[in-house]
Parts: sequence; C-alpha cells; structure tokens
Amino acid sequence: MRQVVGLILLLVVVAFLVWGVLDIHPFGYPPSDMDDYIIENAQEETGSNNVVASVVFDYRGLDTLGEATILFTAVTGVLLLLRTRKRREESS
Amino acid sequence: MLSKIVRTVANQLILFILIFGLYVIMHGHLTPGGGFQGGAVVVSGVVMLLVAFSSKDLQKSLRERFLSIMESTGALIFAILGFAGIGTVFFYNFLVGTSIFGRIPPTGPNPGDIWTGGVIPLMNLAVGLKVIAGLSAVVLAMALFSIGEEIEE
Amino acid sequence: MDSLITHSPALIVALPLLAAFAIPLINRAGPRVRDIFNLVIFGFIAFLVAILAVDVYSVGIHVYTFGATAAELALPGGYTVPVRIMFEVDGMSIFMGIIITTVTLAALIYSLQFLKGRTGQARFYSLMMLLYAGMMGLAFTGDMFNLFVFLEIASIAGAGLAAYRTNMADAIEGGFKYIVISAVSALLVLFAIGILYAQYNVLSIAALAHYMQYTTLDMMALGLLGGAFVMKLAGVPLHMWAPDTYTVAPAGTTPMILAASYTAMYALYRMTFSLYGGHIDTTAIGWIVIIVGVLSMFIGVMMAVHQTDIKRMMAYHAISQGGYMLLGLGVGLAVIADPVALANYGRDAMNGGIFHIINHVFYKALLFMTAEAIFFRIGIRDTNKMGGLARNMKWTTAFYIIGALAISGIPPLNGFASKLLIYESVLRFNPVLSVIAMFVSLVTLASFAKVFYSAFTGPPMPAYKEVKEVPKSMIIGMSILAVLIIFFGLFPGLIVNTIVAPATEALINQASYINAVMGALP
Amino acid sequence: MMEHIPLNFPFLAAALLAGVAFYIIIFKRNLIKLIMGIALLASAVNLFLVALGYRAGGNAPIYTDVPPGPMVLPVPQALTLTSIVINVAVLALMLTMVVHIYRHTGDIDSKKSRRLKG
Repeated sequence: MRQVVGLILLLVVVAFLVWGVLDIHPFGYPPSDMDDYIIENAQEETGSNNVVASVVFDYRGLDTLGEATILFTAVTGVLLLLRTRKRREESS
Repeated sequence: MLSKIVRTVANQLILFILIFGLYVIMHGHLTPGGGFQGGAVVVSGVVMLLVAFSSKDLQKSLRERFLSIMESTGALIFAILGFAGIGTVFFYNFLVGTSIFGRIPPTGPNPGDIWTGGVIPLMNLAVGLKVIAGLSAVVLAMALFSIGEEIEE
Repeated sequence: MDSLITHSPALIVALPLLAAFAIPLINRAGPRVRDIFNLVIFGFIAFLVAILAVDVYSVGIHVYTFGATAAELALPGGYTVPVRIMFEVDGMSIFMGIIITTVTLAALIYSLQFLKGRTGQARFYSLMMLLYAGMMGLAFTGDMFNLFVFLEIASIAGAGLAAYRTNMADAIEGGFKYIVISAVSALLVLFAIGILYAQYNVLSIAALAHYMQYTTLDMMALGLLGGAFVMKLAGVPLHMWAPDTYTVAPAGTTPMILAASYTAMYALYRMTFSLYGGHIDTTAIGWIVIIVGVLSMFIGVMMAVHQTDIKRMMAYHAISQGGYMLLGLGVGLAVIADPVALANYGRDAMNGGIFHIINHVFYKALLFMTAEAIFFRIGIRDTNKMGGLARNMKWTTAFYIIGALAISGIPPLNGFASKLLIYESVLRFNPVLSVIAMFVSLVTLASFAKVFYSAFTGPPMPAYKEVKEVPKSMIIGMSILAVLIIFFGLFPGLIVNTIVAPATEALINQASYINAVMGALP
Repeated sequence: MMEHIPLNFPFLAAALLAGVAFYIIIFKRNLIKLIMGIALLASAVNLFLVALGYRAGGNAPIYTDVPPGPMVLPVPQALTLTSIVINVAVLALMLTMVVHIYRHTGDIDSKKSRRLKG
C-alpha cells in the first residue's frame, strides 16, 4: 500500500518538476538585471577582482555569516553528540 | 596504521597540501577559491594523515581544546569584521580605500593585485581558520568515536 | 539611541551568533561566568527586541540593508532592483520576534539548573543561542535565499538539541527524524528559490512580489514552498516527525523547537500573503489551508487521547492546536478578495489565528516544561505510572493546571480568548468548521483532565514519597509563562489591539510590504 | 515550450536527478542510503542553481587576466557555494546520528523502529 502511494507521489513530483523545468528560460540566456549590476560595479565597490568572492563576502555577506554559522552549528552538534560520560566532570 | 612508505610520503606531502591550501585561502579575492575551499584542501591533508597514521597518534598533536578555540576564534573574527562596518551599516566593506587591502583595481580585466578587496581577504582568512578547525574536529571526533575512544579534552 | 534602533534588526540576529561563538571560549572561565554572560547578553537582546517593536508599531516597516552605504537604502542608487540582502521587519515579523524571545528567555532560565551536572553544557547553550538566532533571522529576513540559510541554522541547531540525551536511543531517533525532514524541506525551498530566481533575477521577497507574473513556474514554486513548510510545521499529512522529536528534546528546548515550527508557519504565511498575495486564487488556496488545518486539528487530537507518554500526548496536541491557527488564517485568506466579508469576519478570523500562535506557544511551552519537570524528578514519562505528585510538587501542579485549562479554552485564560475569536468568525464563514473546532477543544479538555487525575491526584505512590519540588530557576522559567498566560487571558482586547492587529494588517496589506523596498519606483 | 528542450537539457538533468533522489528517499529503508538520497537531492539542486547562471560563451566572473567577452552570472555561483557548505554540515550531523543509532540498536534499517518517510 505504502509502495503504491509512494510511487504515485514520486511520479507526480517528477512529472511536475520536468514539466515545470522545461518552461524556464533557454539555457545560456538568463535574465540578468541584478547580476549585471554586480558584474559592472563589483570592482569599484568592493575592490575585489573575483566577482564571486565579492558576492559571497560583500553583497551577500550575511548569507556567508549564516553559512559559517551552520558549519559551526554542525561541528558543535557533532561534538555534542560524540561526547562520552567520562568527560562529565571536566565540562560541567 | 599503514606501511612505512605511506607514512613517509604522507609526512612529506602534508607540507605541500598546507601551502596549497593557504595559497587558495589568501588569493580568494583574485582567483577562484577562498576560505571554504582552501580550508577543505587543508582538511583533506588532515584526513590523509588520519589514514596514514592511526587516529590515536593524531589525537596527541591535534587536541579538541585547541581546535575548539581556533574555530571559535575564526568565527568571532568573521563576525567582528561584519560588525566593524556598523559605523555605516552591518557588513559594510569599510576597508575599501584605506591603506589596508584598500587599493581599488582598475575596472575591467587586469593582472590582479593582492593588496585589494577591503575586508574580503581578511574574511577569507577567518573563514579558512574556522573551516580547518571545524572540519578537522569533526573528522577526528568521528574517527575516534568509531574505535571507541573519545576526543581528548 | 537612534542608531541603536536603526541597527537593532542586525544586532538582534548578530549578537546571539557572537555569543554562540564566544561561549566555548567563555566556558573556560567556569560555568558560573558563562551563565551570567548568557543572561546578560540575552537580556540586552530582549531589550533590543522591545525597542524595535515600539519602533515598528509607531513608525512602520523597518528595512535594513546589509552592506549598503545607508541602512534604509534598499535599492542601489539609480537602479531598479535590490542587490543586497535586506531585513524587512513588519508587524508580523516583530510579532514572531516577541514570541520567540519570550519563550527563549523562559527556556534559558529554566535550563540553568536543569542542566546542572550534565555533560556538554557549553555546547548546549551555544546551540540554544544559534537556534534563537536562526528563528529570529527567519522572522526578520526579506530575502529568499537568506530565509533558506536561517531555516537551516534553526533546523540543525534544533536537531542537535533534540538529540542531546545521547544515552537514550529514541532521543537520537527524534533528532535524526527532525534533521531528515528539515534537510528535505530546505532543499525543496532552495529548488523553489532557484525557480523564482530564474525568472525574475532577484532574490528579495518584496521585489519578487513586485515583478510577479504568476506563470506556471510560479505555481510550481508555490507548490514546492507550501509542501516544504507544511512538512516543517507538522501539518497533518506530513506530521509524523513531530511527536517523536518533541517527546525526546530536553527541557527548555522543546518549546524552542515548537516555536521553530511556528516560524515555519510564519514563512508559509509570508509566502502566501506577501509574495503571492495579489495573484493566487485566494479562495482555493484558502480552502487548502483550511482543510490542512481541520485535518491537523482532528487527527492530532484523536491520536493524543490514547497516548500514555505525557510529552507525546502534548506533542499530538501541539499538532492539533496548529490546526486552529491554519483554520483562522485560511478563512482570512479565503475571503481576502472580498472586502465586505473581510471586514465582517475575515479579519477577526485572522486575528484569532495569529493570536492563537502566541497563546499556544506560551501554554504549550509551560506544559512541556511541567512534563519535563516531572521527568526531571522521577525519570519517567508514562502517565499510568505516576500518581499523587500534587502533594510534593505544588508549583508544578499549579502550572500544569493553568496550562491545561488554557489549552482547553476555559475562560479567563488566554486559550479561551483566541479560540473564541476563531469560533465566532468561522461560524459566520462555515458553521461546520466551527463545530469541529469546538468538538476538538472538548476532547482536548478530556485528555488533559485524564492526565491530571492519573498523575497528580490520589495518594502518593510509595516510590515518589520523597519527590521534591524542582529547583528555583525552573520554577522561575515556568512562572514567567504562567503570568503571561493569565495576563493575556485577562486583557485579550489590549493584546489583540497592540500586537495582533498590526500583524494581521501586515499580512493583508501586501502593497506596503512591497513599497517599503520598491517604493522609489512608479 | 517544446522548442526549448535541446537548450534546456541541463535543467532537465537536474529535475531527473531530483527524481532519482526522491525515489531513494521514499523507498530505501537503509539509513545510509537515505542520507545518500538527500546528498543526491542536494546535488540536483546545486546543479540546477549553477545551470541557471550560465550565459552562452561566458567566462568565469573573475577579472584577473580574463579574456574579453561576457561573464556568467556570479550570484548563482555564490548561492551554490553556500548551499554546498550547508549540505556538508547537514550530512556530517546526520552521519553522526546514524553512528549513534547503530550503537544503540545494532542496525541501520529504518523499518525496525520507525516509519521514516521523507
């Protein structure tokens, strides 16, 4: 029963994705208002030759802070989960 | 622990991996790369050491305490660099035009100048520090946990 | 002071991040220093939320652009699309901010003594701060990709906290389920963001709403976003993870994970009202939301009745109460295109649905905390094995009674105030729905009364004769919420007018949300 | 719609990859395979994002010694970068939890104790 429901769900989702994705702009000719601004002004505004770096650290710096935070969170989580009872005294 | 040949080669190779990783981190604002990528390169070196030597050996030189402090420091530097722009706005690139990494490259293609980018190179460095410490800690903790040991405080 | 208000949205998200990064370092100075540091920094954040709230209610939408030359400068000079990330704090965002901050404050105080003598405390507090920052960022952000990033922060921190008690197998399972659900839903959101970006080449929510054409692709993106957020808020066809995760999360963090679910609900509202508002067939989408809500209400309560694990029962009730919120908002959405119906009862329904979020988070947080207090003292969650706890745990019993009465909608507690708004307005929309809602409320009362009799009354079981009341900090944490519940129940009109009505207005008035960013354009 | 198909091939590939990933997530009971499914879904989304930013004949958006010509869009690349790191973090945490589940139950079959559905 579950298999059948899952299969129908899967087919619907895939058909949905394929049908939708074919509607996107032709590959290689994207609309580019925001990106053109960044390509033109990145060197002047951020002083960086690498436009991707200037997007990552300047235009979308908060995303990168979030990304660094996620890495920190995951490391904290992993170390939290892999702790053992022996350390009880030291860390409390 | 693998054979002596592997260990010797790994010992020599780690230096080059480290240098390459640092190169990728420091040139993040000029060439493809940056803190995350360079950090991942360095951590791949750590994984190589982990495979070549036993995780217990590595545990002696890389302690969790050290890695944890290094990771927190990297994250703090990054966040504080964001904070430092708060004179105007959070994450404002306040170093552009000053004497620290402040040169502005000519518009259009150019050969590249390391002394540009404002806070971007510094952020790359902070993120690199963080990624090296964080991923090493994860890899080490997993390796040690899987042999029933715990990472040493 | 002025610059503090201007920068407060950024500070509210950045300070907990800084604190989380610093906690492993500060922990070296000893647990006491760390606890004081946590409380001080969180007190300051709560103060910032308060002044930002006053500013939003008096001035209006607060836009903060990261990295621009001025905070209000959403569009780069002479350009027509926003380039940088921005926070856009309106009535609804700050409403969520108030909920999250209050619950986190209570949870933080509650955890101080709860955690004594356990391992990994520094990392626990670190994750708590990160979860708070993730939720606040999600509530404040005005940028699609940024929303995804904060969603992930909240999910990962929540999963790490849920699995905190690693010696219990079901704790790990609960955490694992949570992170799998979160990862899949976040990737669906990212796919939808890609689709939206492909068409309009902007990422800001307001700019997307401004340029929205509502093509087939937009419908597809809406489907993906809706599915993802319903999964994340434990709406009924996709609710299976919630009981497992809520049951095992350690005290203090269960309310926060609950609040994280409602932040996902906020994101769903933000998408349907602010992003797609003017384009979708609101009646059809509204009915879909209503159906999900009614199913959640009904199935959640039916599953809850026969649970013997006290936290599991509360978790199913959380699903059921989530249905009320969806019902209220769904009714509002269904009639949003009809000004007369909207003024007559649509706005009231939305007020009720939104008011129910804050009420439910408060009383359910209180109930989870009492359940966790019992677990803290006697180490079991099975209600059949408890008995006579009222004699020795007077405070906990009192808090349980307040929470149980509030969730069942008994006057004069806050649950009654919001449920009444929902009943009245839904009755005028469709009487059948209202009857179902009242029936669910009755079953809720029955199920909580059953637990009360088996756990608290009766002669004390010999094993629990020596049970003591829980430590002070846990009582303080719970009493903050209890006082708020009673206050909200006594003055519902005041609360609805000051904080709920602006939130409703923010959702209905899509144009002001767009104009706050795109205002310079014709 | 039909005239776009040859040009839209990369998007189609991403959608089909996502389909394979959904198949794994829904039908496989082994937890490691479930995690692989999520990793595959992440790859599909990343491929989709990067493909969105491609401009015909474009160079990498880095001005250091770049030949003249159009540049591909930088924002999708930045988003993909972020998304990759996020997925690394999520996968690390999930694998840790699976290690723990294996410790507790001696099994990594989701059928044993749960009905885990994506």
